[in-house]
Amino acid sequence: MARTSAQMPHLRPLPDPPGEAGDVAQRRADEALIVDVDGYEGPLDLLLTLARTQKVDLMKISVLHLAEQYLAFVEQARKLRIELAADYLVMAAWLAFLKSRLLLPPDPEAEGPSAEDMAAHLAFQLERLDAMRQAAARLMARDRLGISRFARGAPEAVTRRRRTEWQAGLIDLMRAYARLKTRDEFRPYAFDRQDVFTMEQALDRMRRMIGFAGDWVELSDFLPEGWDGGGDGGGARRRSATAATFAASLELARQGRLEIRQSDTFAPISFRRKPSADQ
Amino acid sequence: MTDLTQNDASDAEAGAAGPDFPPPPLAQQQRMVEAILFAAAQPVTVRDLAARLPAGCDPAEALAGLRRLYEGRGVGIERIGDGYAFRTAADLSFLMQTETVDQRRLSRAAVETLAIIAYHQPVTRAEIEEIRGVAVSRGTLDQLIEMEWVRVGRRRMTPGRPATFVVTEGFLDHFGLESARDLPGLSELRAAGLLDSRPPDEGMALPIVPDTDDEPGEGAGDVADDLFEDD
Amino acid sequence: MTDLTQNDASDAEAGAAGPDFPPPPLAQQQRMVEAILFAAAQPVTVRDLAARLPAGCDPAEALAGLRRLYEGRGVGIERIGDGYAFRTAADLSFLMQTETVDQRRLSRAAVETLAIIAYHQPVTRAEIEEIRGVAVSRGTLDQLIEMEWVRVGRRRMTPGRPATFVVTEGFLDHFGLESARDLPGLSELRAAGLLDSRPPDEGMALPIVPDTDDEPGEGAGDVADDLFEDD
Repeated sequence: MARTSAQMPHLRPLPDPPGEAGDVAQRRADEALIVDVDGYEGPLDLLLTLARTQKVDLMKISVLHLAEQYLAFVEQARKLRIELAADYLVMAAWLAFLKSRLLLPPDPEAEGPSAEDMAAHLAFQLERLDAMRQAAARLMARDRLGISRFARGAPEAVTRRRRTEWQAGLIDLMRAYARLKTRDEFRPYAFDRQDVFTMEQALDRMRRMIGFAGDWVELSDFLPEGWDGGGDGGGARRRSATAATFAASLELARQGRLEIRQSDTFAPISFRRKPSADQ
Repeated sequence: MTDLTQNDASDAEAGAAGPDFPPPPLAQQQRMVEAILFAAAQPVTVRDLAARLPAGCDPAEALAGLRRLYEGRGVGIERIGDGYAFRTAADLSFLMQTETVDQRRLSRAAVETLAIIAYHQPVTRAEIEEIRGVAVSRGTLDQLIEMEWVRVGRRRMTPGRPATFVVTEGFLDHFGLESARDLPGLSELRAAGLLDSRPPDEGMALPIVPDTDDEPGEGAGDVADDLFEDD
Repeated sequence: MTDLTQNDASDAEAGAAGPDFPPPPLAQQQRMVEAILFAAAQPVTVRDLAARLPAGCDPAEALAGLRRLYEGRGVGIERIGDGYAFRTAADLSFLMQTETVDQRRLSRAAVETLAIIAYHQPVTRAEIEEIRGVAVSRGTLDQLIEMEWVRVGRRRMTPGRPATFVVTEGFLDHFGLESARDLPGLSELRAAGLLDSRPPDEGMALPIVPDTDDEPGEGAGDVADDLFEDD
């Protein structure tokens, strides 16, 4: 340690207040503090108040003396049978520890921050809290809106006008017209239900496809795109297409145009063109 | 101006302190009236001003001077009932509006009706219904008229003298057509692949049923009321 | 003055019509900015102004001229964060008793917390607690958030990714600050090292116990619930 404690203001004890009168005043002040304990925002706030009684710049505070003041405060409170909140007692323990470390010669074996560092940090915290208090007071003393300065009392709201722009292109128009004019070309009872694959559709599809199926082809390969369970098809569409295709295959088998094979219960069903159907 | 302000500030304090002091100069009284009118939620009467200004002020004169000061500016002082208030200059009212554009798609009924009118104009309502196979709701036609894509043409010289509908210049403009004759024919539509083999979604029912898929129109209702008889 | 107005009025219409017309003259642009700022209770940014003025206008220049015009008057244009707003002159506050808004009384904890957030922003809850030496109750932060003086900033990129708190434009407006850099005494505090974030070393931190003296907040609870874990 290059510096002695005397060089560090926060470690230097303050001279005792001169004379008896000072003592009495001090004791009164301490008692007033204790009775008012509910008015403090925690131990740091109390420490700040105690520090101010040292009547020095916070930069030059004696932390050792402050620790003693605080411990005296707690002792006094105990005498007056005032119950202090836990955090005040925790702080007392911490300060008692700090005080002992400040008074004892530093232990070279000890780990963690030195007593001087702890004291310096406490002094810094007190100074910072004090600075923030002053900043808060200055802030609240500014020309505040609604107190010193005023906004427009009758603001004129911006009205929002809605304009609708219709989206329709020539192509929509022509499609609509084409749809209307070609309606009669379609089968009258075809109804477009999104997730139903009709037996007619399946028959139509199989009639076209079976011509190429000289070899065994599984039922699932006959399912049209979008109905084979991939993409948005989903289970319902796949089931509908499977049922329709199977029903259509029975019809084609009945007509003697198709052979159906299933190796086992629940095994895949395969179809092929009936060889004789070629002739 | 800066000098004035400094003088004014001290005068204001003097004025507020009591009637023993001379009233603040007129410029300062104007500042006061300006601030009071600005912050007030309601129009302020001269009487209110007198009650709030320091003793000895002449609010009517300060107000008159202030009104002149704001003449021709972006805001002005208007008399509203017994009171006065700041208001935006009337010619700038367009700044107090913001326009939001909603993009909306036409209903299927509207597109179909529009297409029929475009291809068959002049066309009567009955003819539209015959082609569509469903009744044309008044709302659909009203909407198209309101959009200024369709207008009422001449009456047909047939029994009942029904009104006909034709497309407008605005329609041609929107769809980039020089005339309605430029609309492609059916064979061209087929060649362009527009006649997909998908069967129509809607009921094939031939009997005319009320068209419910578009909401009743507003606004142009007067025109339509005048033109169409309900069944 | 009268001549000017007449010219301006026609220019305004031309300017509003579309970008093909030359922008209105500066005097007219000033009128427009004046009207927009006067009408608004909240600060308006130059960007907002540009969006509302006709194409080709220079709102920044119009604004600068207008600010000079209002210097020393009963109302003035204040810069608040990115925006500008008319506010009454502070020296006339004595006239404004009727307008004075009943301010919700802030607890000492709330005022201190607000100051700490303003001077140390962005600041985490743990840092606020370190500075005050007591736990920050949820009610205190909730109240400041509800008053729209404080908002949640970015998360700190440290273990636990704690949320930070910053002050809002509403805070600047309320306290008459152009930006958080204009906080009183900021540079002195910084020079004194009192705004450095000095995380205490292991064993140096003062004990912080939960603060029980302010009641749990309501209203902005959702924000806080979302951000903070209770111990």
